[in-house]
Parts: sequence; C-alpha cells; structure tokens
Amino acid sequence: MNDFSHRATWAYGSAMAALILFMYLPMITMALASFSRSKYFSFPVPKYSDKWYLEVFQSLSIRDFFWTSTVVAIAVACLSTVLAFFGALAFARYDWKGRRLFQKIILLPILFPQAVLGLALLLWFTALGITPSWQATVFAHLVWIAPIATLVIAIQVYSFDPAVEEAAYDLGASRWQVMREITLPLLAPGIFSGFTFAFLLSWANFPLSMLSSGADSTIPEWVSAKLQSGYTPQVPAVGTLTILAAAVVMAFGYQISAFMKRRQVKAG
Amino acid sequence: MTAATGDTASASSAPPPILQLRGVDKLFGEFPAVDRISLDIREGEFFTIVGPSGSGKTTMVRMLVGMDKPTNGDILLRGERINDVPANKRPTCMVFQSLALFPHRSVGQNIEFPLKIRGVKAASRKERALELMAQLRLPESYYGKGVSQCSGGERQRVALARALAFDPEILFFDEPLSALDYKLRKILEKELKDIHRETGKTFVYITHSLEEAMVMSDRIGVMNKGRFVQIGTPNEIYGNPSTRFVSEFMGEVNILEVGPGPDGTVIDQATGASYHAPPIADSFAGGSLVIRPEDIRFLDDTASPAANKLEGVVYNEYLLGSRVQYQVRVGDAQVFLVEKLREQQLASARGGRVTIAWDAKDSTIFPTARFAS
Amino acid sequence: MTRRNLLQSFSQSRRAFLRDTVSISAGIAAASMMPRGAWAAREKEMNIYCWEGYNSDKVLDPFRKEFDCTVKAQGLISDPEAVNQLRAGDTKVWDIINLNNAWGRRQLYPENLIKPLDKAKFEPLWEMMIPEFKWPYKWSTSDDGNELLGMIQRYGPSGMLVNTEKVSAATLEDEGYDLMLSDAFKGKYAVLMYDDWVIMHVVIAAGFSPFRELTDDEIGKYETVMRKLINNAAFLSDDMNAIALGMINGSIEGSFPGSVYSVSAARYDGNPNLRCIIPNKGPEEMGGKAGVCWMELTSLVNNPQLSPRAEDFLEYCFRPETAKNVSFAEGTYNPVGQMGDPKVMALYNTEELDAFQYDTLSADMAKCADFDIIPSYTKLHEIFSAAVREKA
Amino acid sequence: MTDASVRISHVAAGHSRVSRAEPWQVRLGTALSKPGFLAALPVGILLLAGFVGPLALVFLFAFMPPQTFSVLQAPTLANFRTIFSDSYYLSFLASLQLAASTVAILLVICYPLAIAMVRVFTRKAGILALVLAAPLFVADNLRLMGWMLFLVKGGVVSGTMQTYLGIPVDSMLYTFSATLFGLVYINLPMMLFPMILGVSMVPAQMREAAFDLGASRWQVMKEVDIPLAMPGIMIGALITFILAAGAITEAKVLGGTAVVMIAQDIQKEFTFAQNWPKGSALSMLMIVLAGSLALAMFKRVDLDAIFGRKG
Repeated sequence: MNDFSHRATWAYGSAMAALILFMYLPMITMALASFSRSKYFSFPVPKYSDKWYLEVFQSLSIRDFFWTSTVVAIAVACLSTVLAFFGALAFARYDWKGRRLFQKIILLPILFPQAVLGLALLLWFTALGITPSWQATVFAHLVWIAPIATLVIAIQVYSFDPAVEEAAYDLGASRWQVMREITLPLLAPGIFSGFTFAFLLSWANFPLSMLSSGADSTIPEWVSAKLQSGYTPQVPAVGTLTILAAAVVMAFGYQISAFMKRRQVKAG
Repeated sequence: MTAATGDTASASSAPPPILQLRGVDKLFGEFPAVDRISLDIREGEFFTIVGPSGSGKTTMVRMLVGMDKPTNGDILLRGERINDVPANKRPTCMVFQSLALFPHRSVGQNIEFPLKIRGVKAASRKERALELMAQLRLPESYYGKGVSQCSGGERQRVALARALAFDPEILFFDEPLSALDYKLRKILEKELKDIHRETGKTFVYITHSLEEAMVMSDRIGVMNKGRFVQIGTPNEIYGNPSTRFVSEFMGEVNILEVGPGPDGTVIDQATGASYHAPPIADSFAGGSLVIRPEDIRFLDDTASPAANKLEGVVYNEYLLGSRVQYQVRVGDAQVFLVEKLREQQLASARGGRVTIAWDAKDSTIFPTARFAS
Repeated sequence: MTRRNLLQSFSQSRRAFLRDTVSISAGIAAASMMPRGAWAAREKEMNIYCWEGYNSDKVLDPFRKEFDCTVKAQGLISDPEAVNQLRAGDTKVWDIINLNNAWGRRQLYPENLIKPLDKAKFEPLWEMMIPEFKWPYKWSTSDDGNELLGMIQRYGPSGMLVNTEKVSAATLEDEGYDLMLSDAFKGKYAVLMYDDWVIMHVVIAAGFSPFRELTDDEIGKYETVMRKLINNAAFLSDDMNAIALGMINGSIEGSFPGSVYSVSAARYDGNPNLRCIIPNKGPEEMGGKAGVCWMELTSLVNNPQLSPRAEDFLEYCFRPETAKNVSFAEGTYNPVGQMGDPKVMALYNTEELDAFQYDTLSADMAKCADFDIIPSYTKLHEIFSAAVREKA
Repeated sequence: MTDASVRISHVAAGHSRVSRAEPWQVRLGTALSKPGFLAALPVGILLLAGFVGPLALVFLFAFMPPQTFSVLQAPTLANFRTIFSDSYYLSFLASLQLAASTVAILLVICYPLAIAMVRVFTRKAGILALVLAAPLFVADNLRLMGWMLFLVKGGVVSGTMQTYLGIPVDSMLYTFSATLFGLVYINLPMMLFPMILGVSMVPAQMREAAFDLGASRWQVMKEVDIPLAMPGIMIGALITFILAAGAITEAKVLGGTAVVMIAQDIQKEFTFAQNWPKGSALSMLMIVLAGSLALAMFKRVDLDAIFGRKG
C-alpha cells in the first residue's frame, strides 16, 4: 500500500490525529460553552445546563433566520450547480479559444478577500438601486460560490472521456439525449458534491450576507450580531447544532456520492 | 448529384461504391490534416486505412462518421452528399479507440442504447441484445454486468455489439484493438474478419499496424501526411509496395542507398559494392534498395552461386516466436537484418561468420524523388 | 454626507429590469421553498432595525403570535452606518428604526427618513415615564417641538467600567478618566470599540464637550489623550462579552468607555463587583458633567409601504410586561423610561434592579450630558483610526 | 486490381482549394458558437455582473472626492494622497507580514500532512478530507470564538492548568501571535487541499526512480517531490496569502486589535467613517496587490495539470 515504515506511518498517523484535534478544538470548546449555565465561560464549567438549547428551539427568530439561511443556501446551491455545470464543461471539457483565460478569471473571486468583495457588492447594489434582501444575498453568494462549485465539478469532468458523448451521438442520440443519458449521469457525483459544497458554504457565509441581506438575516449574521452585543450561550448552541447538521449533511452526501461512484467505477 | 469520376471501367467487376470522397480536405489553420483525398469504398468490403500517427487517418474517419466537417470537398453516401448530415443522423457508426462504453450502464444497457434511442420496446431490445451477445460469444449472464467488470476482450465485444445493434450501413473502427495485448489482438482480428463475413456490412478500419491490416482487410489504403500513398489488396501492398515509405511501414526492412551502376546494377553509396537489382529506368539517378529480412538467405557453402553475396559476422540473435532474426554486420558500417523460421535457426549464432545472399527479384528499388519538376 | 443613487442616469426601467433579473433568477429556484409568501401584503410583516434587545425573542415572539405577523429584525452596531443605510434607500426595507436619541431630531427627520407619530395616540403613554423624561422630552420631538418623532424606552449612563475589587468606585469617581489614563493603569483595561463612543469620552477626558466643533488646539489635546488611551490598553474589542469576561477572569480591571448595558449581564450573572462608573467632575462647558446619557428613540421609518403593524409595535413596547422584557432582553439589561409607572416597577425584583445599578442610577444620570451628534466626527475619527493603527 | 493508382490521383485539375480567408464577422461568429464559449457564458455573465462590475465601481469610487456618495463627480487623487501621507502603510505592512508568516507556517505544517493524506492514508483520504473540511461550514467568527474561550484566562487551557495542576496561566490572547494563530487555523484547509492536489501529481515511479538512482530522502524531496508538487503548493500559498492578507475577524477576536489589518481599515472607512471613496481607494490598493500576485502565479501554473491531475 505504501513505502513507509511502521515508524513513519505511526508518525504520520499522530500528525493527522493532531491535525483533526486542532481543527475540532474550538468546536469542542464551543460545545462546552453552549452547555454552560453561566453566560460567562470558565473552565472547568461550574454548572451545566441545557436551557440555551431549549431557548434556541423555542425561538421564533432563530427559526426565521434558519429558514432564511436555508432558502438562501438552497437557491445558491441550485443556481450555482447549474452555472457550475456549464462552467465546468467550459473549464475542463471543451477546447476553445478563451479557455485558459476563463480558467484564471473564474479563480479570481475565490482568491478575493470576501470582506472587500462584500463592500464592493454593497456599492454595486446601491448604484443599481437594488434593495438589500435575501435575493440580493443569493446573488452575492453566487459570485463567490459558483466558481468554487465550478472547480469541484471540473475535477469530475477531467476524469470523463469525451469519446463517450461522441459515441452516444454517433449511435443516433440527439444533443439533448446525450446530455440526459450520458453527460449528466456520468458527472452526477461531481454535480452532487458541487451542490453540497455550495449549500454548506452559503449556509456558513457571513461577509457576503452582512451587507446584502437587509431584513432577511441569516444565522451567521445573527451569530455575528449576538457576538458583538448581546452574547448568550445560544450562540455556541447554534454553532454546535450547525456543525452537527453539517456533519449529517456531509455524511449523507458522502454516502450518496460513494454509492454513485460504486455504480460507475471508471471504465478506463 | 455529380457523377463519380471516370474509373468505372476497372471497377465494373467490383461492387458499387457505398462511400465516396471527392477532393476532401480538412485544414487546421493552414495545416492540411487531410489533403484533397478522393476515394471510393465499396459496398460490403473490409477497407483498412493504415498510417503512422499524425498521418491524418483519425481526422479522416471523424469526417466520415460526421464528427467533423471537411473544409473542402464532398462526402457521398450512395451518391448522396452527406457533408452536413450530423453524426447522429447518419446510418453509420464507429467503434472508438477507447471503446467509449458507458461506464454507468450495464453490458445489456450499453448494447441496447441505440435501440432505446430509436424507441424500441424493452422486450425486443433485450431480445436483440442477447442475440448479439450470442453472436459475439458473450455469455448471457453478462447482460446485467457492469462494463467495468468486463475484461479487455469482453469490452471489445460489447462495443462491437453496441455498434451492430445500431445496424449501421458502414461500421467504422478507430484502432479499437490498440490497447490490447498481442495474443488477444490476434484472436480479435480474426474474429472481426469473421463477423465481417457474417454480417456482410461494409467495415472501414483504422490502424497504425500494417500487420493488423493485412490479416483482416479486403483492401488497404496507406496514408502519409494527409494523403494516400498506396491503395490495394494486402497482396499488392505486400508484394509491390509503391514507395519506400510503404515498404518501411510494413516492418523492419533493409534499406541501402544506391546509385546507378554499370549493366543495370546499382552501387551502394556507403560501401561502393555493386548489387544486382530489378530493372531500373535509364533516368535513374539514385534511390533506395529495399530487401526484406526474410528474403535474405544464409549460404552454407560460400561458393554457391547467388546474385548478391556478402560476408559478415552475426552480431546478435533475436527470437521472435516462430521466427528468428539475426543482426549481421558486414564490414564496419553495414548492418543487415535476416529473418529465418525457427527450424532454420543457426547452430552457432553470435560471433559466427556467415555469408548472406539475396536474389535481385526479391529486392525493390525506389528512386529518390527528383527535386525539380 | 448625503448619499443618493449613484448612477443617476440609470433609467428607472433599466434599474427595475436589473433588479428583477436578480430576484427572478434567484426566486425561481427558491420560490417553492419560501416558508411564507414573500410578496404577501404588509399587514403580516414588519421589519425592525435596532440596537440589540428589541430583536430578542422575549420581545418579538409574543408580538409575532399576537399579531400573527412575520417580524424580521436586525441588530445594528453603529448609528451613523444605520442612518446611511436609510439614506441609501433602505427606507423601503425597514418599518421601525431604533437609534440613539439625537439622530432622529438632527438627521432622520430633517432628511425625511422617518415619519412623525400620531401625537394624540402616543403622547398619553408618556405618563409612564420617570421624572427625567417627562413630556415634553427634547429628543423625542422635532426642533420646533411640533412633531413627535419617536418613542423612548431604554436609557443608560455611559462612563467607564471597573472591577471594584481592584479599584474602589469612589476613587475612580473622584479621579475620573485620568485614573484610567494614568501609567499605573497601563495594560489593565480594554477599549470597547464603538468608535463614536470612544471618541466622545476621550474628548470629555481631554476636557471639552464633544458636541460642538473643536479648535485645532483642542483636537491636538484630544489626539494626545486618544493615543495614550489606545497605547495603554490591554486590548481593543468591539465584543463587550469578551471585555466583561476579561474583567471577570481578572485579566483586566476596567473598560473605557463602558455603560451599564455592557456590565449589567455580568452583574446579574453573579459579578456585582463589576460596575459602571461616571466620574464626578467633567468639563465646565458641559456643566461639570463627565458622562454621556444615551436614550434610544424608536421611530417609524418613512417607508412608502409602511407596515400597519409598526404603530402596533410602538404601543406594544409600552405594555408593562413588554417594557420589562425590553429592559431584560437576552444579552444586556437596561433600565427603561417606563419605570416611572408602578405597574412596570412592580415587575422587577431586587437582583434585577441591582443588575443595572439601580442604587446609583439617578445619581449617575445626573452626572451625564445628553448624547448628541459630534460635529467634528470626521476629523476625530481619522485621528482615532490612526491611533489604533499606530498602537505601540 | 491495379486501379488503385487511378483512385488516389488527387483529382488535382479543376479542383482548387477554396480560399480560407473568412471575414472576421464569420470567424467571430464561429468562435462564439463554440460549445466551450457557450458553456462559459452563464458563469461569465455572473462574474461580469457580480465581480467585474462591482470592482469597476470600486475603482471609480477610489477617485471620487472624500466623504461623497456619487461617482458622477470630477475625479481626484485626494484619497490616495491622504492614504500615502497617513500611516496606512502600517496596516499594509502588518497584513503582509501576517500573511507571509501564515503562509510560511502553513507550508511547513501542511506539507507532511498532504504527504500523509496522499501516500499513507490513501484509502481513507476521502473521509479524512471530509472530516477536515467539515469545520469550514461553521462561520469563521464562531470558530474563532471557540478558540477565544479556549485560550482566554479562565478558559480551557488556563482553567485546566489552574485547577488540575495549580499552575496559573494568563490569557494567551490579544497579541500579534494570537492573530497569527487564528490566521493559521482558519486558512489551514486553504493550504492543505491544493497541496494535496499538488502532492498527488508526483508519480510514485518517479520517486522510486530517484531513490533507485541513489538519491537520499532529502534529495528526493528537493529534486522530485517539491518541484513536481509545486503547482499545487503555489496555488495553496497564493490563496492563503491573499485570504490572510484580507482577513479581519482573526485580528479582532483573537488579536484584540493588537494589529490592525488592512481589511479592517477598509471596513471602518465604509462603516464608522462613512467615507466610501477612501475605503474604495484602500480596497483598490488591496486589489492591485492581490491581483498582481495572482497574475504572477497564474503565469507559472497549468491549471489543467492541477485539477485534472495530468501531471
């Protein structure tokens, strides 16, 4: 399987474990804080309580924010998947004159500091007279997320033999039939992970939502406002629930895409 | 449609052409990948296009199936111009080099694909698929199997079955066997020829291996730099290569650069030795003398008479299955390849002194193209 | 600082087209998922832009249920920014705006961004107010006193925060801002980065009133004080929870500036040793007052399609139990003007009153000048930013 | 059957090649109807309307008089003059220094981890990647708050030390290093994932060949591993550098504004200072910096090779 000695494997293994711990330490702290009865965290936690979770579940505001976030994330995921599907074909599948340039341009929004992009979009929306709303947020998210989804799908497109499309076409299928019968099913795992990524990134985004959403606040906006003034352990409670939900979504997504890949082990 | 060109007299005995190319070329920028080709392919024949990579054969077949359009010229199918008919509307189909099997579909679904596109009912689709699988010696149990689980040869057969399910008037093959190992390739070459007989369809096959072409084809067209350099039956090509390119392309040959000598002989420009060669024109100024390795003999008795006789040392010996090849060094500069059947293997090979010989009729002269005119 | 639509040459139709393109493309995908009709009549929805507190569940959830109405609320972090958003056209979005007292009278009303209230309907509610805010309260009316611009509720004194176990309240009150700015206090306090409030208190600490134009000489003094404040701070943060946490765990002893709201939750949570202190002596031109009193004014936005629920909400906030809930919102606890009403007062217990230092509240308020607009803000803010950037 | 030669005669006479010089309109038309172009169109339009447009507006605003809100005024260099005469270079330097340190630290941390992902845990790489990516879906400020509570005095670290070991530990927050720590944490996946793509571009055979030819482990790393993984490493470094240089939250939450980063200056101009032109001018400088870095990097990287793994 690999050319590493036991000792090296062990070393790499502990480095990996340390990394995972490092990534999750703040999440663990967050969970602790969310069960702390006191608003002001101290460790060891003097008194545990689940009241913040109860408050979260009872809160109509959080329910609204949750819906807004979800609606925005679904809209962003759907739209960016469609855009990214074609974008990925242009990125990786077709040979055309502007391809190299296109590949670079599409990377730029990903590389761009989001705080600055958010402010630029604020100017832009104001200039066009677009009222801040969840629709504007969807648009703002798309600018950043559609390119990411494009990359995710493009990676799948690279492993795809264009001759398969030609063969179907040659066997009498129309362009539309080729798309439906061959291209879409073959790219499905990539499209699916693009969708999942887009959904989750949109869900977690704050810098682009902040200035564009108007009255339609999302969960990260609520979190940020609460952190700045009016902190309660509801905030880490929501954070903990978010990571759990993300874990469920990702595990589910992983199962689905693994299933899809199993059905079509690449015919090389 | 415009009438075909005037070579009808010689073709009268042959079946009518099904596919005709009239001055077809394909330019990529200024570069002609296919250069003004005219060609007739006859109904029911197994026609093979052979050429090295970059010779334009793939570009050509892509135009023939409709994936690309020619820059100039016409492609006629039974006399109808089909330049602008897209691939999915043409009654032809192709087996791809990569086979292009649909990885997300089972063997059965792959074979049924063209029927499904045509709206054939599921039951009769399956019936036809199983029929084809039987014909191609694919076990019935493979029907539901994923194509990725099939071996190379099996996948080859699935691709062929899928193409046959389409029931094309012409079946194109773009080097479909190139990825297979030698032995399997040999088996499939013969199978393909059998299927050609059974179905009676027109096959157009592309390969870079003249050897493969020889086994299967009724006729072979050798391509180089976007043009056909020779078209003919395997025998014609083998026995009478029209240019040095063709003979070189057939495999390893001995080539000597020669100039005109006295009494119809030619003179080796490297060593100054003179050889007997087939008759040459008076205008012959120089060219290549080509001798196949299997046409060179070892003389047991150095005194035996022979048109061309040389002394040399066996430098190395290569076993090629049923045959043996020897590298014989003559003098300092010259190396000859000699090929013998296994039973004629030399007793003491490496380092042994030998006399090699060949007859004038077994060699071919290709005059160098002159620069002017 | 007026801000209009930037590309004024843009035709209305094209702008509408662009807007529609965005909303349609986004809408198609999401329309089916909308929890409630996005384009429903405005009887059933209301949008609030406010300081933290009004957007809490305690306040909004009962209102949602009673009026069967969607309420969207967003907390704000800066008065001037909120004002500018309204100027940029967000009056179409919001129904209620809640800002510190001076903004309504000085800017929102003159610029036609808020709607005056029905006096006959709302003036009687003033009966509930504590003596300091009895009718006619200056900041709730227009300059000429004719129009009622909004309703007031939460208020508080702003000065410094301190851990009284480390520094006695009396000492800090006597020595004032100078004590926190002395070298002995270096590294022992945090700066709460609500920019305009930092600037205000530094001007006062420098000995002037922030509510008039400052001379260059005065600005020079301000800069000296500001740089010292920033350089000596343990850290700068706009997270008042982090500052309170620092005071609880002992890594800092005080905060500059600080108001009751930034310490009340910690007091209620078992840390009565944290306190907001207003110095006893301030600049003479401020009548010797050293603190600033803020008072939130809740107004109706001049929204072309104002939700009829907005007025209901203003009334709703004056119900005793709502007033208590606003006062005891999730994150911060503040006194409210309605505590002048015994029905409201009866809802508080001792711990709750102690959370916002009710014992000294009147005395502290007496040491505070009313919050107002800072005329030299631009210049002062530049100095402040530079000081932060150049923090040693 | 010697008719072959007749057939292959190139029908030369009377059939001359049609001229290929098509008018430019036609050529443009064909270029625009290429499927690649058509497929690129939707995202292209999105980026035009949502990226190029806004940035162009920022550019325009950067030349408007300070404290104004319209782009229809006479352009001026006033904003840039103010910026250059003021101490903004400090924020730029701080941001660049932090970004460079972040990249340096992450290069060292992520390289062995990328190797582990690609070569050691080959089979579990998918799940590992998922586990490492999951935190990305919790907003940055929340995760940083988690660290704040972890490191603050009385938090997890100091609480543990104090309660169980009796060692008093002060707050580890509100310094340059705390900011750097936050940047390293937040940007780690941005470095790790491109690096994994890069490392997986190194063919195992090439490494084996190098070992076989007598190279030491170190030499193999220097001569084979790193040069071949370079495109991925460079993309990772680029993303990390630009994102770190444009960060705000880390410096605020963990750094206690001990360092002012340039994005914070920009944000302040847009919010508390209400000075859009100056904010835009600062943004322009940021954009120029990020843009030129990106362009320089793009020149040396083949994206097909990275994402298609066609090393």
